[in-house]
Amino acid sequence: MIRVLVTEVAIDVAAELDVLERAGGGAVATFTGLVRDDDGVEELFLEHYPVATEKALGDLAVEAAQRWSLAAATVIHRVGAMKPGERIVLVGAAAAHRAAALEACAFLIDRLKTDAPFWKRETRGQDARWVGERESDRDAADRWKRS
Amino acid sequence: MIRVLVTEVAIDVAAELDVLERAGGGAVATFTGLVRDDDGVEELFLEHYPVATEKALGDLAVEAAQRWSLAAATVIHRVGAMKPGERIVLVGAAAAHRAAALEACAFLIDRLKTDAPFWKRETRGQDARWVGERESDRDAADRWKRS
Amino acid sequence: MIDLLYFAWVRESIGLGQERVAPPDDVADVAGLIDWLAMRGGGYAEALGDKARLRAAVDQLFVPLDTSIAGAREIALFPPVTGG
Amino acid sequence: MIDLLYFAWVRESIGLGQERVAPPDDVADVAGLIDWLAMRGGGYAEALGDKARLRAAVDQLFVPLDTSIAGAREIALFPPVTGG
Repeated sequence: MIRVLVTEVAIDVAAELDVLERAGGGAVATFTGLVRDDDGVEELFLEHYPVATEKALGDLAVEAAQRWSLAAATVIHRVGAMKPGERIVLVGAAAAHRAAALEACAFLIDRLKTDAPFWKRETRGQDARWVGERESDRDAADRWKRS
Repeated sequence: MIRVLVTEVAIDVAAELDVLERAGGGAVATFTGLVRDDDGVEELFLEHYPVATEKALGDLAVEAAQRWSLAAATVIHRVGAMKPGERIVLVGAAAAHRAAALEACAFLIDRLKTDAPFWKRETRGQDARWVGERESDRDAADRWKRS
Repeated sequence: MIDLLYFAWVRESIGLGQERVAPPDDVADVAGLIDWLAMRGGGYAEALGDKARLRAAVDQLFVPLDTSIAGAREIALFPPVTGG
Repeated sequence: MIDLLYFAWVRESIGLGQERVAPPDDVADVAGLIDWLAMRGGGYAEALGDKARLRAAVDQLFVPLDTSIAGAREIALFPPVTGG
């Protein structure tokens, strides 16, 4: 069961968890990324490349599902304007064993950071600034390459 | 924020996620273990060693919180009789960065399996059987030992 | 006097979850305590006959079976744990 | 004719998110297309002047900038992605 969604409304974690839990895997891992407020950000705007985004997320979910024999994989990404504390992204994996669920979950969020066409713009007061690429994100994604 | 609970009632994942998300970390990882029904189990009974259980879970949560500088760590374990599909365990970690949250989450569930005094009894029809130790669980817990 | 606690199939075989005992002075460690209890026969012998299958906690701390029981107030005997 | 899409600060600098262009025949790859667009000056030059800061997709597939644009229907130009 692959579930991919790019949404302008709040991510319903309880509903998404329910989907993962009903897949019958026994082990469910999730990762949720939230807008942080600790550096004065008042608004986070997420732009994306429609259709390409869904394709990128779908490819990631399918790759994870095959590589870790998942019962279910979920990738949900919010777009548009968000406030601190709101959920930006939710990835989840259901599997027969915990290591598979946890690893697949790490894979999904690491690779999403480098492979999916989203861009963040932070607003602090009158200052709106596009977030720059992070070297550490490329390194994190690279560790999932198969030799 | 450390939250440890041994409970005879269903684990409320949405409420627990809310606690983790409000801790202000920005990155929240969770692992949920469910009663599986794929091998004919009709009931799972979880016995535990009261007080010692809470102490073991609390020690684990504190160790994880210190090792990964967590904003929050949660360990909830169900005890008593459960049906397939019900949640046995929920562990969660909130951190500033995703790697810390995901690793702490893996640490919590791996070490819980070997360090906390719980015992599972599976019932299939008239047959009730205590679950045996798994070698792979010891190996998974050992990988968190610091050299 | 020591409070003994039994869990899982150890509890079921022995037929009780808790009892208070006063082992003789020559019972020095957890393994000795297990041997002394197993000599009672019946469910005790069944539950405690094979120490490789047993784990223990002294005053709620997991310990190896060669741990001294001097001064212990509560000792728990049980199979390997299987939570999570 | 190729549909061009711009995202994030590339879109903001250029001042539009989408346009249709017919590059001359000597524009062979994505890098050449970027240079050709930057020659328009103004927001184009500002957004597209430094190719090290740019990434591209041809027909919705992420590609290196030396990728041929022959037969391409849709080309997107944007900064490195920062989702998740």
